[in-house]
Amino acid sequence: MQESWLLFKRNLADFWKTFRHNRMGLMGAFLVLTAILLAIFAPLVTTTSPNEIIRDANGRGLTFAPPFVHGPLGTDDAGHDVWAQLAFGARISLTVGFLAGFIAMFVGSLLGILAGYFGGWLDNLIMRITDVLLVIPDLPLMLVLVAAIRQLNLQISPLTVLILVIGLLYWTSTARLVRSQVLTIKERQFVARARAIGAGHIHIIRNHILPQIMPLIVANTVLILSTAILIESGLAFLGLGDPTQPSWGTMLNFAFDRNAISNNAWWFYLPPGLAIVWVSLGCVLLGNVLEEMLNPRLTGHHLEGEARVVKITGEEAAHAQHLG
Amino acid sequence: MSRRDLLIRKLLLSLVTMFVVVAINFVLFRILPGDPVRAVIGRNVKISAEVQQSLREQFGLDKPVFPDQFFSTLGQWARGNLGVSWSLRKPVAEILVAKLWNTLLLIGLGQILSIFLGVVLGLFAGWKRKTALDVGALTFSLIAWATPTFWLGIILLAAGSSWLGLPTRGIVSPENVGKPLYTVIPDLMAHLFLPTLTLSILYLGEYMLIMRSSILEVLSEDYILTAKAKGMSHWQVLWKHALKNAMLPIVTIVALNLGFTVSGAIYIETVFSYDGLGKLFQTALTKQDYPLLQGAFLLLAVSVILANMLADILYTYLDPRVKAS
Amino acid sequence: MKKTLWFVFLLFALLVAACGGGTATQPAAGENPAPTGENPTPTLEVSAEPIVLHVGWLGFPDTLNPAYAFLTESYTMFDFVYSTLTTQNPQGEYVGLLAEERSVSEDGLTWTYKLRQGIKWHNGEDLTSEQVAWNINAFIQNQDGWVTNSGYITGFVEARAVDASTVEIKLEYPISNMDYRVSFLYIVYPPDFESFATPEDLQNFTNFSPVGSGPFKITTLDKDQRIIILETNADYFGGRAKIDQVIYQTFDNSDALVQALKVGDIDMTNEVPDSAFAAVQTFENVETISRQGLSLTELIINSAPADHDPAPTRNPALEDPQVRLAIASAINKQDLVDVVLQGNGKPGVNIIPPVMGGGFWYNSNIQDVAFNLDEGNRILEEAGYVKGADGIRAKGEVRLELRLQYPSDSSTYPRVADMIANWLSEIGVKATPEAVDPDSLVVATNPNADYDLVIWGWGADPDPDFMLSVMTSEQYVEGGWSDSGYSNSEYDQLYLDQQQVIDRVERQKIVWKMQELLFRDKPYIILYYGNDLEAYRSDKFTNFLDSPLGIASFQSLMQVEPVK
Amino acid sequence: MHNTSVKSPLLRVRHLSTEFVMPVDQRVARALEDVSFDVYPGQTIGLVGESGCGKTTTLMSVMRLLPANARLSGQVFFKDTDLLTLNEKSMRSYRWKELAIVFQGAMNALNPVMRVGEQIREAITLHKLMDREQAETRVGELLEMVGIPKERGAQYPFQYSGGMRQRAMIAMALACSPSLLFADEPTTALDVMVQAQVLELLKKIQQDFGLAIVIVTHDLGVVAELCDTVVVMYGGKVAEYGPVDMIYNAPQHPYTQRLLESFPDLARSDPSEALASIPGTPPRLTELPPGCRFEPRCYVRLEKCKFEAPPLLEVNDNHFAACHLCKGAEARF
Repeated sequence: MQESWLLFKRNLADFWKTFRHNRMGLMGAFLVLTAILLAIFAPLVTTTSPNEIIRDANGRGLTFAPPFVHGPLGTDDAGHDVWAQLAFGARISLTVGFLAGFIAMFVGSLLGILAGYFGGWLDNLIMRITDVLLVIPDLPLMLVLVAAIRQLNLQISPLTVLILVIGLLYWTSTARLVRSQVLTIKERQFVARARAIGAGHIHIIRNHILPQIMPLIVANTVLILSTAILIESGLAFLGLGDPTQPSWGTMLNFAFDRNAISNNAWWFYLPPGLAIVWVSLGCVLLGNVLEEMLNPRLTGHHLEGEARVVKITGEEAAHAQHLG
Repeated sequence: MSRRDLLIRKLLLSLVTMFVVVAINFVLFRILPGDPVRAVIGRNVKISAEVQQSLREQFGLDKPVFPDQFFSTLGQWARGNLGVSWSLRKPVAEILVAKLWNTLLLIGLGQILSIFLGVVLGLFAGWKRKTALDVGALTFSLIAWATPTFWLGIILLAAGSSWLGLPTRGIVSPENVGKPLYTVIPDLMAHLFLPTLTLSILYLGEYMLIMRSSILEVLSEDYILTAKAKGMSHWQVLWKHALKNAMLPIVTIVALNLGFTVSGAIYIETVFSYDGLGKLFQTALTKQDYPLLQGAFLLLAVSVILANMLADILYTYLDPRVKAS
Repeated sequence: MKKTLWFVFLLFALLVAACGGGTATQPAAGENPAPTGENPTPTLEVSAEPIVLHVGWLGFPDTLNPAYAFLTESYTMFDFVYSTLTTQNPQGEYVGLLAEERSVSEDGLTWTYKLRQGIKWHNGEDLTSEQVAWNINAFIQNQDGWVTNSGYITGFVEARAVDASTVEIKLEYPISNMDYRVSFLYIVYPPDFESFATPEDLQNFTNFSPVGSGPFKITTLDKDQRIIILETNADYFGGRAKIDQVIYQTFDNSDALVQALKVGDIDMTNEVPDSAFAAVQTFENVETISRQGLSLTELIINSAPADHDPAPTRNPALEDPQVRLAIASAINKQDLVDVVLQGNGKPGVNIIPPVMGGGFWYNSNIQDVAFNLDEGNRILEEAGYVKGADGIRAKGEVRLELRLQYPSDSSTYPRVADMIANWLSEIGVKATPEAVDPDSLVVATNPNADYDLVIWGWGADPDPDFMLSVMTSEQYVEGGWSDSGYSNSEYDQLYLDQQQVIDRVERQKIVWKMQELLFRDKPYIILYYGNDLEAYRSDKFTNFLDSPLGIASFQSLMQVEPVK
Repeated sequence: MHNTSVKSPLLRVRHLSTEFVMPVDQRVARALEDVSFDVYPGQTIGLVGESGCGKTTTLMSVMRLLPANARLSGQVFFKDTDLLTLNEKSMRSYRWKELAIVFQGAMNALNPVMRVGEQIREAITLHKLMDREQAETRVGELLEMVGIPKERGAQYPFQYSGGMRQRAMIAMALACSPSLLFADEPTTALDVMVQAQVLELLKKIQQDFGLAIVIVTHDLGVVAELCDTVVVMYGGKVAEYGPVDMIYNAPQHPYTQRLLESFPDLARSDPSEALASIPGTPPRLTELPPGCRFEPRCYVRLEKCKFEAPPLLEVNDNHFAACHLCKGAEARF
């Protein structure tokens, strides 16, 4: 097999060498990693549970307390510790985003490979489906879908519904990308050779095509992650989240429903929004850099300033002149 | 492929897409739960079984969903009859038309501004790659892209109303309601400023990124080197050779982006209490007003399909490679 | 290309220019003279600018047809536009409005109303006793059409115009709260309502330019932009208001409403969100009022009879009184008041709010279940519910897993649900909060009985009758008021009794007894009574009427005047 | 062959070095080092070598069309002006008017959304050589000259065949009557028949206009057919430089010898009889060996080849080679 996979591994090492020097990529990785770490170590970095009501000296709920009254990020409208909510919210936001992103990646890659590799009516069918999905405005469709599934009483948790709906709607770009890539790879010699010696479809796809498109899929998935996280926050903001498992979007939903703005409670409505920007920006940076590295066409262009002429010393110049 | 063939192909594709949208639209709304008759009546009503039955008949809900309801609905849609809104008790088409203009105004202004600025900024950012301008513009775009629409909207709402004293709801001040919009332009603009700004910032990032990568791609083409070798200045190359080539994909992408735009409108209209299709959609959803929701969904989807078709047609006129032969 | 660019430039320039201009034109309120029509007193003609009161709210009337209006916003408008025979005064007593005097016969079966002289409709015509009688008779004879009035005219036989200024209403049996009932019967302009052949035709009439006899008339109602402009009725029989116009505008976003109040875009609102009240109190030139009102929020426990059709789908554990008691003991009502209402309310006990009738109807003998999680755990333990490995209690097959639903249009209930779910988890009960759109929730509670726990609220009438009726088994039919499915024949009988006992103290005893039954059986756990939260710009207007009627009542707007 | 000793050279490239700073890791790729050669009026010079040896970079360096991450040093005298000392604006007036270029792969060298005639006219009016009307006539003449009916000037590049596009490019290159024409792999990606046409055309132009042509190619057959002088490049340096017959008949540098061996016999009709390729790969420009750049692949290497780069020495009259094995007279450059 495994020649192509080995190549893939070696490319990975090469990749890291180049990536190390890319400031935007490193920044993106930093943003994403810190968020993941926050989610993993949420219980360690917080002192209260996100659902605990912080109380004042008289035992009354301490609502909308600014950071200097209750640290580090104050309390929300229900007297919950905002920092704890933020840290535990990372778990929900990232889980939804990542799972949805992976579903999208999986479906998109699968359909893309099927369409590109087998072509024919299958290709046509899959591409027409993406055409249709591409023009249907996504948010209205999702709102209706989430509401419908929710109310069918299927005993699915609200978060699962969100994950499924986002994941099953955002695979089109991956599918198109993978398909076009598969189309070019399919024509290359080693595939033809493999086919000539009687290799099966699955073998060819697994050992020859997959290693080639893997980097592309990874880059695309990272980009989709940011979309998924944004969409989740939007749907949660419109009230379709799970209030018992607050994500950053749910926090914002509470913040706006419960008048954080009027209370000037910036510590309540800014952090979740910034956290969303943090992660999705991280994913976008990372994804763009990965894509750019895979697509080196974009590394320079013809109008990019002038080549620098390095003056050589006068003596050398005279020498040259003399010889000429 | 000649232009005629291409157009016919696109038209067919659009028709197929439209049919699928219509079918999805129908099925999706039929599986939505809740008793529509109840929804018309509301919570606090005693109503006899006979009246309920007559309402069911009035809405055609007593017939089987397929094929009766499906085809009768389809036929009505084709004739522009989108039914009567259950909650507003007015023809859906009429409601939609009233809101459509508001949304078009909002989206149109936002789009024009952001396309113009996005194209210009993206052009310069791509051209002056890796300069402070590019890094700045790129950072702005990426952050804008990563920012939740509703969050930006609310922050601008808070800031704009407290610091600039801008109005926080609606399209015009109550005093100007009912007057033709062109007679109250200053008031209108004051109301449109914040929502438009929010939309523009978000699309601006999008278009800038698209234009930047488009111009980057074009500028690394050989014909740019040819133009430069001819002795043209960068400006001349940019203006005479790069711009048109880079603008071509923008046409298509702007149309495809309309779906994204519509999503933005739903958030923005909700935040700014702006009476457009977006807010109508959300209201219809919570009220389970099927005909209204269906109509709104249909209108949104069909506009995006039509816009795409229009872009395709426009494209065939702009790109000589399609035009001739 | 060039042309397009120019076009874009132009638009941009326009926008930039307009934004500058927009801020400058902020005090837009006075720019446009009011529609002059029948502009009233000479003093006001001198001042060129009409006095306009801007009101902000979060809703919009569904219709202005009293036959078929359900939203409180519609009733707010009815109070401005229409008049009733009686009304409540700020002290909570019933007084005549259209009626100058009212009297009841010895047997309690005939009520006689003597109308004031010279009452005119907004169109200048006289309001006659025949028209009043026509109204009452229409309500009685066409109950399918005048749906919303039907509860108030139970036991009415007919109305009759005795002479030009006297109307008589005949009853089937003596009615204990006649004044209250009549105060909800808006007298409409008959020519607008005579022509409808069927109940549906009547109900489809939106009546968006109503002709009434009230202190204000509607000049503009824009359903798209959701703005209502009312003009003072100079010929109102109760005198002329001191302002010229009232403009109602709807905000979808409560922060936008608060912001508008802060910057002076609106002059008053009676819908300050509870979570913003503390902030509004700090605003400059804004006066706030927090007053105990008639609203209550409850946790509904599915109590539909087991033989109900369709069969109730609920966790069977809810039929166990001990489980109900445990749930009640696990809810910290004071925390709900402190956190959710930011202190603007009181923990709830009874279905009758404490302020109703000045506290007369509220059973103050009932001692509420104390918040005590240990007690809750103990009760469940004793009742045989054992904690499993996942922390959820179960008795045999029955696990204490409950749906906790609430209407999706509320911004408060998600928080309430969130907190209750947390407390319940402490006693081994897993409650899953879920927002459900209100219309679906109506059907789920009644008649489907397809729910476990629901958080919802009521705005009570000034008389106990309505709130008590909600718990009668008669109301648990499709379209009825009952959402708990509570069914108790003793309670039902008491309800009928209290309707007919004229003696107030006798009636009080029955009402108190009914509250005891409800407290014992717990179809509802009353969570809290939220205050009415109001605010107005004290730099612009003064002399609002601070009473249980609210500063937005017509009585209040009649006396409001601009700050000099 | 032209008598090179009488006229003074049109272009004198001296010690031209070009480096690229890699954008990702800031490593330096030394694409050209110490390249020197002369071009006389009316002469045709061939730049040959494997891909990546610096042929195209040489042309781009002379025309100063390299991207911003390039660093140039040395001198490039056009007539008596050192092009490397000019600012960008003055450099522009030399481009096309004096130095024109035909790029490789004419497929993309023409703007796809601009009419061909318009693209040619643009070159003329840009340098204000004549007014618009005259320029249009001139475009017609140019097109006819390269064998394209002038009406087709109103068409777009995609309506042209590959050969036509290349001819249109040549017409465009001649638009301002330059004295020096660079042709970067002018026949690559064209089929054999068309290749012959284009070569024929170049030959004809050379004869008719007497302009100097520098052809970049890896096709030694093309060189033999068109050129009088050959510059063989390897790893960014000149390996051998001299009159075409000298190079072909008495190659001095081991690389040139291998190159000639690897090239299929011109008489051999079937190109599929593969090139006997030189073992090994050209050096990476970021990791150049300290000594002779061909050393790792050389079959006759000496010990010092590893450490000492051989200078370019004149082994015969006007025949230079950079190899420690060659006993040269002197370093002329």
